[in-house]
Order: sequence, then C-alpha cells, then structure tokens
Amino acid sequence: MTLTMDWGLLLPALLPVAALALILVVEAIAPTARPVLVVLAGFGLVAAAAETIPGLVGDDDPRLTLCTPAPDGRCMWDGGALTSTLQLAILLSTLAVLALISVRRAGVIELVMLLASASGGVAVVAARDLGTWLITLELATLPVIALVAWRDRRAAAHGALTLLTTSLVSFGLLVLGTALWVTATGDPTLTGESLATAWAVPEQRTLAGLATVVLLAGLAFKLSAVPFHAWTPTTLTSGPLPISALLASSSKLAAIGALIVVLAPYDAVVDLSPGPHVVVAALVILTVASMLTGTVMALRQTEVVRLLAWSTVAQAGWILLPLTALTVAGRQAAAVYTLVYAVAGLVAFAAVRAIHGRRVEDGRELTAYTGLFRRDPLTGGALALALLVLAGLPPGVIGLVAKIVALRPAVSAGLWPVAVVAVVAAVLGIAVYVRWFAVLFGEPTIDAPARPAQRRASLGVALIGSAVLVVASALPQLLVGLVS
Amino acid sequence: MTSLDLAFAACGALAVVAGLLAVSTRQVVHAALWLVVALLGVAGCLLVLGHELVALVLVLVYVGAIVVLVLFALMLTRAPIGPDLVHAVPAWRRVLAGLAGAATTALLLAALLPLADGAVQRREISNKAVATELFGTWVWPFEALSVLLLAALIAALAVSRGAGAGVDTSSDRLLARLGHVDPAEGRSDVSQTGKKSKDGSGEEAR
Amino acid sequence: MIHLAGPHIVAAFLVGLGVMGVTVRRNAVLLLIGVELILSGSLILLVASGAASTSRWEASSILPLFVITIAAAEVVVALAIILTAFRHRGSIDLDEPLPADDSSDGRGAM
Amino acid sequence: MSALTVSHWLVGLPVLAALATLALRRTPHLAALVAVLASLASVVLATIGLFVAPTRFQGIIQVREPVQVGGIEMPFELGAGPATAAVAAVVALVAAAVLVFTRWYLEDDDRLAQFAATVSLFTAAMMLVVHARDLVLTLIGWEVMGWCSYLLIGHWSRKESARRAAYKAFIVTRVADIGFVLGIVGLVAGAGSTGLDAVIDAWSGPDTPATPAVRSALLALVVIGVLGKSAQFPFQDWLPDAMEGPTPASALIHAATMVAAGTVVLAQLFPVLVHADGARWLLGIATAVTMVGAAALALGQSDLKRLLAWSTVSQVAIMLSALATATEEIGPDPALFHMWSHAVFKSLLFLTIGWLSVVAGSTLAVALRGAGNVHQLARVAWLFGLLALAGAPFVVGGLSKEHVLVTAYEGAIGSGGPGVIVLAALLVTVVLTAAYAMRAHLVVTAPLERAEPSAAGDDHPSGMPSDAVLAALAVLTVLTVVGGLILITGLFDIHRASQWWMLLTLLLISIGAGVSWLARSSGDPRDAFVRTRRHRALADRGLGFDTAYRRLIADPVLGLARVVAFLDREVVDGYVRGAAASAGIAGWFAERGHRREAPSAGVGLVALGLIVAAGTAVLTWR
Amino acid sequence: MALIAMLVVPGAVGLWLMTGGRALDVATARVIALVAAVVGGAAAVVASAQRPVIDRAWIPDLGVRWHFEIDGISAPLVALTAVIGVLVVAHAWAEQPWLDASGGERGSAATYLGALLLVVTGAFAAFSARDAVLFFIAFEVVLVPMWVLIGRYGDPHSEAKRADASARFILYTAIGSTLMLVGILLLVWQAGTADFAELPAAAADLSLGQQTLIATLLTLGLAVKVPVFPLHTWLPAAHTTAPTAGSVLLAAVLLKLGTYGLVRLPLANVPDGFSRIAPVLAIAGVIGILWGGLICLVERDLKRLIAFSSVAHMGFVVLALASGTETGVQAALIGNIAHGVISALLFVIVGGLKHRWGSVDLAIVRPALREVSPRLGFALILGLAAGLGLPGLAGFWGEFVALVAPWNPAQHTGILRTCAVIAAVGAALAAAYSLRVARIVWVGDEVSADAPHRAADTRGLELAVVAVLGAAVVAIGVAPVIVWSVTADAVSALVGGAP
Repeated sequence: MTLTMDWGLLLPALLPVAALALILVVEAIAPTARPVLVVLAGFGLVAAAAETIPGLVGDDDPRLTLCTPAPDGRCMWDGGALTSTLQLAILLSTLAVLALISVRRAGVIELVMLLASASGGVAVVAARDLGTWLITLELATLPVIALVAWRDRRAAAHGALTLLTTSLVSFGLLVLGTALWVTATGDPTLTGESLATAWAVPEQRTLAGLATVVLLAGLAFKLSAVPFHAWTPTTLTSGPLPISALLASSSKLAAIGALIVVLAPYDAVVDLSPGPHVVVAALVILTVASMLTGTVMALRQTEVVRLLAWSTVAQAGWILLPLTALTVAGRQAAAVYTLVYAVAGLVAFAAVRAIHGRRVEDGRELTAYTGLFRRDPLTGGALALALLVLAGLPPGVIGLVAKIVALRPAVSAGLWPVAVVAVVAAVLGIAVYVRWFAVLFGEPTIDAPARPAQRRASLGVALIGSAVLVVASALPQLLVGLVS
Repeated sequence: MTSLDLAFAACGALAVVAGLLAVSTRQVVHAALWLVVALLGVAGCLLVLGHELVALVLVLVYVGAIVVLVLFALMLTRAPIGPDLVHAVPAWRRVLAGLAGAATTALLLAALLPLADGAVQRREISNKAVATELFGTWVWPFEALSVLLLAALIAALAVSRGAGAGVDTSSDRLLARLGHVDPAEGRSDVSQTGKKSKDGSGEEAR
Repeated sequence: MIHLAGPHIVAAFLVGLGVMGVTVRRNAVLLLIGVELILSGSLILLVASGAASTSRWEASSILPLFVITIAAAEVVVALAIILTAFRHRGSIDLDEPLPADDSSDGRGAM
Repeated sequence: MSALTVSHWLVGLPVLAALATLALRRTPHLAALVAVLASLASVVLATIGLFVAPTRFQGIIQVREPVQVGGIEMPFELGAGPATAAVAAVVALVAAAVLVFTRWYLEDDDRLAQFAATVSLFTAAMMLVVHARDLVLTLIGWEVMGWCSYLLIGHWSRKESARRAAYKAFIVTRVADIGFVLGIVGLVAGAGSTGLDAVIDAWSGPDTPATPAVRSALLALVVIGVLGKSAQFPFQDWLPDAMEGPTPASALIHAATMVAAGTVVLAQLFPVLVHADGARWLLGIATAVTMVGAAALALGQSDLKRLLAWSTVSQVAIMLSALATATEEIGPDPALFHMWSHAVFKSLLFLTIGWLSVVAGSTLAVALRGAGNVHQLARVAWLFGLLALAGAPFVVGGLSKEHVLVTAYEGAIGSGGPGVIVLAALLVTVVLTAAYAMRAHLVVTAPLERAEPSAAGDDHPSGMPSDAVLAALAVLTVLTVVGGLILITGLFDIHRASQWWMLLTLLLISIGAGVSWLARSSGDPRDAFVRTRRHRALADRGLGFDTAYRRLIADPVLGLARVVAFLDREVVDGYVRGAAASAGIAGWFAERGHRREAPSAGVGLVALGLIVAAGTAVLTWR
Repeated sequence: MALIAMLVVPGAVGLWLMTGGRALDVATARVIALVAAVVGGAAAVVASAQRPVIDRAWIPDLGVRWHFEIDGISAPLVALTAVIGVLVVAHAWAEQPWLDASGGERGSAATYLGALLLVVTGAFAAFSARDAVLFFIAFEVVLVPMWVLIGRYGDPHSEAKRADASARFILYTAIGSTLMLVGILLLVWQAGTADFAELPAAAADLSLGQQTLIATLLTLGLAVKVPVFPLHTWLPAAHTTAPTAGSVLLAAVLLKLGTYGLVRLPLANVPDGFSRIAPVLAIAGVIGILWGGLICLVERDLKRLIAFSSVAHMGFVVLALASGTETGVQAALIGNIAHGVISALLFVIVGGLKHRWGSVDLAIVRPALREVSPRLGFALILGLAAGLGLPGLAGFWGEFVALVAPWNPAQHTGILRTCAVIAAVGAALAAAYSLRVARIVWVGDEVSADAPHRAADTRGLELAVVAVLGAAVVAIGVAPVIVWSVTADAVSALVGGAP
C-alpha cells in the first residue's frame, strides 16, 4: 500500500515533535542550557505556525495528503483553510501559554508536554481517519493532564485527579464510539461517503447515529460542555494559571477541531430523510445545558479564575451552537467562535497572571480588581477588552460578530428556539462579564495586590492578544474569513 | 450454531462473568485479578474471531503490563487485602450504577443486534496483511502513537517524581537554601512567603 | 461460519459492566478497571466488524492495536497521577471533596 | 388689502405682539404699551376687514401646496367671510379694550408684561379659530386658548386658590377636549383632509364616509369638547372658579374668546352638524339645562363677578342652543350674532366690575353695594350692559336674543331637533336673566352709604381709571347700545324677527325684573333671593359640582393611579426581579450541585450524560 | 466624506478619551470633546443634506457591508442626534458628574465625555446604517458607554441604585437586541440579503407564518428599547440615576433607536407579519400611554415622572406605527423627533434642578421656580406644555396624527380605532400630570430673598442648551413641515403605497 506523502502539509504537526526531540537530546547533552530549550520550543511552534500559513492563503489547492491511491482513494490528512486556521491558533496559543509560563521558569517537562500537546492538537484537526484521530486526540490531552498534575500542590493533585478520571471515562467512550462507527459503516475514515452508504440501511443508520452521539459525549469532556464539565472549575482553579489558559484555549481549539472532523461527514446526510435528528438533538442538549449552567454558575462566582472556568463552560455552549446546523457554515462558525473565545480567554488569563503573578495566596477575588483600570491601565484595559469580547458588547465588536456568526447557522437551520435560549444565555453572560467589568471601573482600593515584579511576558501576551482583538474588531473579516 | 459460536460463547461468558465480579467485588485486589480473567476471556473471544495478533497483544500488554501496574498502584495506595471498607459505596449507588450499566447494555444490544443477522464466514486475518497495512497505510498514526508513548513516558516519570525533585532545579535548590522550601516536599513555607509577597518582594524578586 | 450476534452481545455486556464499574467505584485505581472493561467491549466490537467482511485497510485489526497502546499510555500516566494525588491528599477516594482552603500551600507553580 | 390678507394679519399680529411683549418684559409698561398698540392696530385691521369682507363666504385662496402627511392632506388655510369679519372685529375690539384696561388695572403687577403677552397670544388663538379653514388650525387655536386661559387664570400664582382654579379650568376643558380631538380626528380621517371644506364636503352630503350614526357620534364628540370649553353642563363648574384670575382676563375669556370659541367652531361645522341629529340633541339638552341652571345660580351668587360668570355660562348656552335648533335655512348666524353682541356687552360688564372692584376692594355684592356711584360712566355702562344681558329690546343683546328665540321656534316647529325643549328653556331663562340683571343693577347702583368710596383702593388711590380705560368703556357702552346696527351691514345672514316675539320677551323681562325688584332687600344684598346661609353656600359653590368632580373623577383616577404605580413596582417589575431572582436561585441550586467538586462527580456526570445522550438517541430513533 | 467624519471623529475621539486620554485635565478634555461633537455634528448635518453613500465590504463572509447612507427617514434623527450630541457635551460645563456629592473627583472627566461621544457615534451609525446586521452592531455600540454613564457617573448619592439601574439598562437592552438579532438573522437568511434597499423585495415572498415569526422577534426586541409596556421598567431606573446628559441622550437618542428600528425592520420588510402583530403592539402602546400617565399622577420623583411620561409618549409613537400606514409612520417619525427635543429639554431642566436641590422629590416643598429662577421656570413650563401636546409646540403633531393614523389603519380597524379613542384619554392624563408638576414646581407662594433651597437661575452654557432645545421645541411645533417634507418621500417609498 502506498500513500501520497506531502511533507509540507504535515510539517505543522511534525515540527513541534522535532523540536521536542531536539530538546530531549540537548537536555541530555547539556542539562544547564535551559534558555536554549525554550528558544527551541518557541522556534518549533513558530515554524510550525508558519507552515500553516499557506493553508490560509492558497485557496484552490485541496491540501490533502496521506491519500491511498485511486479508485479507493481516501485521505487521512486534510489541511484546508478551516484546519489550517485551527492549527495556527493552536500553535500560537500554545506559544502564548509558553510565554505565560515565562522563559525563565519553563522546565523541560513543560516544554515537552506543551510541544506534544500542540502537535497532537495540530494533527487531530487535520485527521480524517479514526486511528489518527483517536491517537492524536489523546496526544493532545494526555500531556495537559500531566501538566496539571505536575505540580506539588494538594489542590492541583485534586484537580488533576478530577480531570484524569473524567478523561479516562471519556476515552472509554471515544473508543466505544469508534467501534460503533466502524461497525456501522465498516470504514475507519470519517467521510461523508462512508456515512452516506451506511445511512441507506436503517440498522446501520441507527448505529451510526449512536456512534456519533457517543463520540460527541467523549469529546464534550474536552470542550467542558455540560454534563461533561465537572472537572473544569476544579482543575482550572487548582492547576497552574498558564495551564488553565492552555485548557481554555489550545485545548478547546483542538477539541472543536476534533468535533468538526466527526461532524463533517454529516454534510452528506443532513438533507436526507430521515435526517440525523439524533445528532442534532444531542448537540442541542449539550448547547442549551452548557450555556445555561455555565452562565448561571459564573454569575455566582467571586473568584476570578473560577468565574473564567464557568464562563468556559458557557462558551462551550456557544461553540456548539452553530454546529447544531450540521453544515459547513456551522462548522466554520464554530471555529471562528472558538478562535475569538480562545484569544479573549488567553488575554483574560494573561491579565490575571499579570496581576497576581505566581502568587495564588493573594486571593483572586473580584474585589482585588477594584479600580484596576485606573491603577494599572494596560492590564486593566486588556482585561476589560477581553471581557467585552466575551460578553459580545462593542467596542469588543469581534465578540459580537462572533455571536452573530454562531447564531446564524442555527437560525438558518430553523433552530430558532435554541437561538432564543441563546438570547437568554447571552444576556446572563453579559451580566457575568459586566459584573467584573464594573469592578474594573470602580474606585481603586488601597489593599489591592501589589504588582508582581516580573510580568512582562504575561503583559505582552495580554497586549498582543488585545491587539489581535482590536484589529479583529475593526476588520472582523480578517478572522471570519480565515476559515473559508 | 457452529463450533466457533460455542467457543465464542464460552470465552464471552467467561469474560462477562469475570467482568461482573471485577466491578462488583469489594476486595480491591480481587477486582484486579478478576480483570485479568476477564481480559483473558476477551482475548479468547478475539482469537475465535480470527485476530491472533490482537489477542496476543491484548494479553501481553494488558495482562502482562497494565494489570501488574494496577496491582502495584493498589499496593502503593495502601489498599487493604480484604474488603475495601474505606471506599465502600452505599447501596443506592450500587443500584444506580447497576441500572446505568444495564441501560447501556440494553441500548447497545438494541442498536447492535438488528445488524447481526445470520452467520457469516469467519475471515482469517494474516499477520502479514496487518503488518503491511500498519506500516503502509497506517504509518502516520503509528508514528503519532510513538510520540504519544514518549510523551506519556516522560509525563509519567515527571509526575511521579514531582516538580520539586530535580527537574525545575535551580530555583528550588535556591529556595531550599534560603529555607523557605522543604526540598523533600517541594512546598514553601506558607506564611512567610505570603507575607513576603505582600510587600512586593515576592518570589519573583529572588 | 460464525454468528455476529455473539460478539455484539458480549461487547454490549462488557461495556455495560464497564459503565457500572466506572460509576460505582470510589477508588481511583478501580475506576481504571471499569474503563478497561469498556475498552474490551469496544475491542470485541471492532474486531467483530472485521471478522465479517473486509474492513478497509484492516482497520479491525489495527485500530484495536492502537487502542491497546493508547490505553497503556493512559494507564501509565493515570497511575502516576493517582500516586501523586495519594501523596498529596493521602487518599485516592474519588468522593473526597476539594480541599477547602488551599491557599496554605503557597508556592505558585511555574 | 384683501380679506384674506387681513385675516392673516389678524392672526399674525397678536403673535408678533406677544413675542415683542415678552421680549420687553424687563420694562413691563413699555411692553404693555406695545401690546396695546398692536391690539389697536388689530382693531383697525379688523375694521378694514369689515369693509373688504365679501358678502358671501368666498374668500378662500389656496396659499400654498397642502402639506401631505401620509394619506392626510393638511392645507392649513385661513379664510374670511362676512360673519367671520364681524366676529374678528369684535374680538379685536374686546382684546384692545381688555389690554387698555389691563395697563391700568395691573399697573403695579410685576408680571404685567407676561400678562399682556398672554392676552395677545390668546387673541391670536381666537383669531385663528375664527379664520381657520382647516380643522387642525382650529384645534391649534382651541388648545392654545386653553393654555392661555390657564396662564391668565393662574396669573396671580402666589395665591393657592388661583393655582387651583387655573389647574381645574385646564383639566376640565382638557377632559372635554378628548371628545373634541376625537371628533376632529374622526372627521379628518374620514375626509382624508384636515381642510374644513373637504370635511364638510365629505360629511355633509348623503354619501358620508361612514354611517349617519357615526357622523352623529363624531359631531357629538365635537359637541362634548365645545361643552367643556364653553363651560356647559356638565363641565360648567370651572368657569366661576376662573374668576380667581384678574378681571381683564375674565373679560377676555368670557366675552370674546375661549368660552365663545365653541360657537364659532360649531358654526363652522354647521353644515355637518345640521345633519347630525344625535349631536344636536346632545347640544340642545345640555344647553337647555345649562341656561336655566346657570341663570338660577347667577341669581343666588353673593359675589357679583361670579354672578357675571354664571351669566356667561347661561348666555353661551343660549348661543349654542341656537346652533342646536337652527334649521339648514337659518344657518349658524343667529348664534354668531348673539356671540357678537355678548362679546360686546359682557366685556363691558366685566371691565366695569373690574373698575368697581378696585373702588370697592372686592367683588362681593356686600362690598360693591353702591359702588356704581363712583362715576357716571360706570353707572351708565353697568346699566346698559345689564340691559343687554337681560335682552331688553333694541340694545344689542336684546336683538340677538330675539333671533335666537326665533331660531328656536323655527326649530321647534320644524321637524327633528331639540327645538321645543330649547325654546321652553329659553323662555324661562329670559325671566331669570332679567331677575339677576335687575339684582346686579340694584346692588351696584344702590344709594351710596359709605363716606369714602375708595376704601381699599391701595393700588389706585383714587380708584379712577386712566382716560384710555374710560374711553374704551365708553366705546363699548356705545356699541352695546347701537351695536345692533351691524345687522344693517348684512354681515350676519339673519332673517327678520317677528315683533310678537319682542313683545313676549319684553313681558317676560318685566316679570323677572319685577320679581327681582320686589325681592330686593334693604339689608345684605346677598339676601335678595337666597335666604339661608346654607343655600347661599350651595349656590356659591355651584351646587357642589366641584365636590362631585373630585369624588367621581379625580379621586377614582388618583386611586387607580396609585394602584397602577403599585402594579408597576410590584407586578410588572416583578418579572424582571423574578428573572434576576430565578437566575440567582438556579445558580444556588447549580452551586449546591457542584459544591463538593469531587472527582467522582465528574465521572457520575459523564455517565449521566451518556445515558441522556443515549436516551436522546432512543427518543429520536428514526 | 461628511459621513465618514460624522462617524469617525466623535467615535475616535470618544474612544481615545475613554482610554488613552483618560488622564486629561477637565478643561482640555471638555474642549476636545466639544470640538469633536461639533465637528461630528456639523458633518452629520452636512451628510443629512448631501446624502452621501459609503458602501464597501466589511465582513464578506457574513454578507455584512459598511453601508451607510442617510435617507429621509433617518435624516431628521441624525440631525437630532447631532444637535443633542453637541448639547450634552456642552452641558458638561454646567453639570460635572465626575465629581461626587461632596465635590471630590470620582471619575475622569475625559472618560465621561468619551462615553458621551461614543453614544452619539453609535446613534449616528445606527441611524445611517443601511445593512441589517450593521444596524444591529451599531445598535449595540451604545450599550457600554451608556452603561458607563449610568453606572459610573450617575446619581452620586446611591451606589446601589447606580449598579441596579445600569445593570437593568444593559441587560434589558441586551435581551431586546439579541432577540432582534435572532429576528434579523432569520430575516436575512430567508431573504438572502442584509441590505435595507433590497430586503423588502427579497422578503416579499416569505410565507405569512415566517413573516409573523420574524416580525414578532424583531418587534419584541425593539420594543424593549422603545420601551413599550410592559418592557419599560428599565427606563425609570435608568433615567432617575443617569446624569443629566445621560438622561438626555437616553431619551432623545437611544429610545429613538427603538422606534426607528421598528420602522426599518419589521414594518419595512415584513409588513404582513407586522400587521398581524400590530394589534398587540397597539394595545401595548395604549396601555403604556395610560400606564405612564397614571403613574405620573402620583409619582414623587420628578425624574422618574418624566421617564414615565416618556413611556406614555412613546406609546403614541408605537400606536401610530401599529397602524402601518404612511400617515402612521409620519406621525411616529415626528413624534420621535418631538419627544426627543421635549424630553431632552425636560431632562436638562430637571437634571439641573436635581443638581441644585440634591433631589427632585416632589413631596419636598421648595420655592417656586417662577419666583426664584424665571428663566428656568419658563423653560420648564415650555417643556411641560410641549409634553402635554400643546399645539404650536413639538409634541402636538405626533400626538394628533398618531390619533388620526389608527382611524384608517392598514388592518384591524376596530381594535386600532378603540386604541385611538383610549389614547385620547391619555392626552388628558398628560395635561393632568404636566400641570401637577407645574403646580408644585413652577408656581407657588412668593419667596423672600433668603429662603432656603433657592435655585440659582440658569445661565451660561446651561442656558444656551436650554435655549436651543426650547427653540427646537417651538420650531418643530410651528413648522412640522420641516420634518415631514424631509421624510415624506422615504416614507411613501417604505410603506409602498399602503392605504
């Protein structure tokens, strides 16, 4: 069996691995050369990111590789615009997390884990067969779990344990889903053709639907969609802040990429009768539950990271919302929304980090942010912008555009009742973020936490992220157009 | 009903019964051992289905490695040899769990059984064919799998050794010298650090 | 000749048992057993799909191999984490709530 | 100068005067002078208007393209006709007289300028109503008059009673205006145009835009508005209270403007009104009740100014009754003629009593006893004014009242309409009017008892008005006597009255006056007809209508308002707070669910999620 | 060019003042903001006259274009916004909300002014947007700055009230606008275009059910902003708490966004659906008229009172719109403008009084304005007279034509006529409460020179603001044609020759 092999397309996934290997080698040779390692990791990520650019600009090229020969040709790697966008975002957000960890403190373990998870994420969004999909998804997940646990704190261990148990069960579900899929379609690829064939037979159709639902359940954990979200608040608050940022950005992007891969075959059957109601229903349940639970819970939080964690849950609902349409536009919309969310989330986490540094004992209560906008305009401004984007209020226009983007496919698919639920969630969401926003604009208090001495990296991430948000707010097409 | 069916039924029954015991026994070590039996049963099933390689790998990797690890872990976490009273769960939870399991089984049966009508010819799968495909078509995920294993190895090592134990070396040693951190536990002295960071000379300044 | 009903029934039962095991256990290590049962059920299903007809690219053999390997990797990391958790929490009870106030252990990581 | 130009100037000039006066408010006397001069100019203009007025109504020229508001055309036209010119002339005249009087009367008032400006604006509004050939213009004039009356009545806003009276006047008329506005809205909507001619064309013919019942209802609504503005039953009570305003204001309101405006408007709408029997019945009954009741109340007043106020109510009822009973051939001009004459003699009476009240320091009958002796002119003016009021033959009021009687008679013998009732009421009213006129005369001209007549004339030590005021009074007196000559000009299109009616009224007047003469008391002039204190109080309070308004309308409305405010706070806002609270409660429950954050919770939830997903799959099986 | 200047100058300056320029001292910030407001306003007026067009792609993937154009319907509103924008900024010389009750600084003047400018920009953008999605985005732009104005610079006496009012404002409006978004998306998806010029034709063949659904969503969303009973409860709180300039902007500009949206979206695009829900809208409007009027009869807080009177006035506008005819739309448009200037005038005055007195509780006896500050008193009585619909002042035309329009509506004659009859009762209520205020505040006993609570008369820029608004009230009242002639063509094009 011969495969086509376009190394250029695979480079985004390979380069981080190469950097990983190099780091291990260098570490073995020169254990003290840590800065070199960090540079290597950064370089690996940047180079990989650069490799995704052609996918964003070249439009006619199908960018498929790892294809078996015709007539039975199937490709295991699809590097189209949507994929490339997600890959770029995964790589850059990992880079941002690396910066948050800070150059001085990043140890070899962090570097290796980050690189591994980045390459896993990059690969999973391009995967078109179940084997690659399953493996790379785990590659994207497992190092993150380790990163959470790799931390000598009781709470961190607890958080890691929570994350681990959930992820183990989810893995079980993923494998079950895979098995069901193969049983239903007889095909290990995630393509419309195979699904369409199975759809013709009622028994197989049922099984394929069930398979997708189970896969969905397994993936929902990574997205922290309700009811697979329970790890989110615990882990995000107890783990190191940069890793929480990773979970909220890069990890989410990988998850949505993986989900898009699973749902893509449904293009072929969405207009058939009977349609894939099971999948739509499952998605709707996840969407509605996540939106409502997440916002309602976030509304009650006073600890900022916990608030962000619950808002992650809520945003998962928004990410899933456009997918309920089961259309190309819906998938693109989900990607765009995730992109916006990831940037805004990163900015928020970076700002929190810039305020608290590595000291968790300061108490990351909302009250500590009183008057931040006047006390510390840069951080406060970045945080405020991120919150506005998350809330979807101008001047964070991109947040609003993202909401429009997310609502559009659902509305077009006739799911306007879900859209009405989204309205409620959006308003509650505004209440959540405005609560924090209001604090930023309050009178500065005296007992605010002291500014950490070294926070250039965090601040830099926050500011670059803000810049992205500002530019995207002025010209949303730059972001929205990436995926199409 | 063919002989193959019979063989499969035997192995399957073994696997299911052992599995039931594995999830229901109160003795933790027994649970692990029943798992071994169940996995052997599964391997038998796979053999009957004609996938020797998979069956073999299952036995090797699972029974040979994983269950041993599990047993070690049980020991290290001071699991009792007898019934595990610390982690006993109330009866209602058992019932609920049983119901959840039964529901899952029922659902899967309802979805799967309509598909399995009649007998089919068993297909022998040669290891060569598997190897060809594995290193031909599936080479990319195979490589990814190796990265995953590498990452898991490093992760497991790092996690089990803990952050304080030699990886994040320089600063921790420094800390230890300054007396804020107990190097063995990798924890800093709480109150002092807390106070110190209040006046801005926190650890970043170190 | 073989009936496919057999593998399907066994798989369904194993997965059901796995779900039961996962939900009933408070011991983190024993949770793994439940997961392994789910995986085993899935394996049988996968393999059975290949037993009947030619699966594309021998997926029915190769996917199980992948799954087994991933599971092994997972279990290794999982056990490491469970041991760490045991070291810090003094227990691997999954019902144990979040430590109330953790600000006592002050070193921020990373 | 065409009639149309005159009418434009007659409307515009007072507006300009009002603005100029207001701008000059720092120098009140100069401001008042400006207002007076402008009003005199108006008089000149109006006089010119009398001469250039066309004999039949024809002076409408399309000034500009009509404004098109959606499907509604708004021509905003003014027009002039013979009756219009006459009415405009008397309005201008009365306004001028009032302004002249004001300059003297409110000499030391710090808001003289504002008052003068308001009077000018008031005049302008009345002129607008008179000349309007567009119902929206009518409405504008109508409402602006209401507002100006509010300002004038409340002029002495440092007095609580004045504030209340102004408030009451405006609110009562405004409530009635609901009908007026709705009626106009209906007419306009039916005609597709606000132009008066378009409305008349559309509604007076046999093919009305709606059924005749609807036409009647719409006209009845307009009539309700008129009843309010003209202080007819059941809205009559605001007018006597409005006596809290300065006397010149009363003169203006009662004589030529606000109260009389209803007559003008209904006269304009007469071609439609004549076909609306329901509206005519309403108008007829209301005016019949009012004219008798108000005349009776006038008889019992202890305050002469209030007596005049009630007399206005009664007289306006008489004019309106002419409209209710007039047949199509007779037309609205008898009513307009009575309005014209009423304007003349009522302004005379008010200005005179204003003067006398300055002399006496009060308008109470007790205080005014014999006040007329202060000046010969006062006596003469008062006498002729009252004669006209009583409807004595040959003075202006007598002539016009004859025509009203004839109109009512024609209406009574004709088919339909409330003619009989009105006629009966008219006859009774003639008697009563004569009685209270006699009483007023007796009080004021009683032999002087006190040594110094200017007891309370603080503002005007001598109590003597300026020459200009005297001149104005003289002019009005002369007009009262000879004003009837206007009939010769043919401006009013009126049939000849029969001398039998004249004789009858003379008889009735004699009866009334005679009774009054006999009932006169040498003691307290208040006792002439009403003997007990209780009854007197009742009469002074207008039979307790004020209380009725409050009990029946104000209190329930305020009660309802409180209920609504409560509902708004507790019920309508409840869903907002409820939403907030339910979000909070949901959060609380959710938080309880997540309180422990044990790892097994996550696993449990995943299992739950799987079951839910699977359940979904089962439910949506196909 | 003018269009760009109108959108960019205030927007950019506002953003800069809120972020980079926060630290500017008061004097500089005021001058800069005023210059920006004047330039923006002038550009807006020029743009209203010249009618330039901006049309370029913005988010092609969503089909959203930067399509700004002023037509007859928006021109008066843009002009109104321009005037109000300049006035509110100028008013910063008279009232300084960035100071707290004791005169200490509680916020940055620049931020305050920036927020004002941003609200104005948002309104400009919304009124000139010719793309449904763009309209929605512009609609949302005003939220945060307005929230800042209320929550940060509102009533200095009660922090809790500020928080409540600002949260109410933003959440209420957000629920409305998001519902509207769903409606817009549904409409745009069904019609295949978001351009206002093409939408009506494109949406013409939607089924009645679809139209009704879209119209319901759009109307429901916009009704919050108008506000229509029973969705009004955010308004009194917001008005009571907001600083004067905030109240003025809210009443004069933001509420107009709601009615403008009703004209632009449901009425223009899904007329059949809209006319199906029109009776409900009309009834809600009429209830609002009575409801607001009745509450005003007993309300003690003057600012709240005026807010409730806004509910009543907007009830007339809604009633006119519900008639669905050209006449109705014309009535609504002039009613909009009139309410804009009148309520702006009243809020400037009442805000000034609150500033002087510390509270505007009507139960507290204070010297009559007529006696102590005649100019302010005159302005107040002018505003009240206009508010009660006195002819010759701005309020009359909207009310009168709003009563005429439902008499011959497009559909549902019976219900709408009944509504008109009841609405006329509301006009009497308006008189009752307006004069109630006049009786308590304007007139009263003579006061000695040293009485407490003496309010200084208005002067300086406050006087100028009051004078301009007063002049506008009179001008529109005397010559409504200036508005109607601008709107006529656009309205008949929009309603499309409906009876």
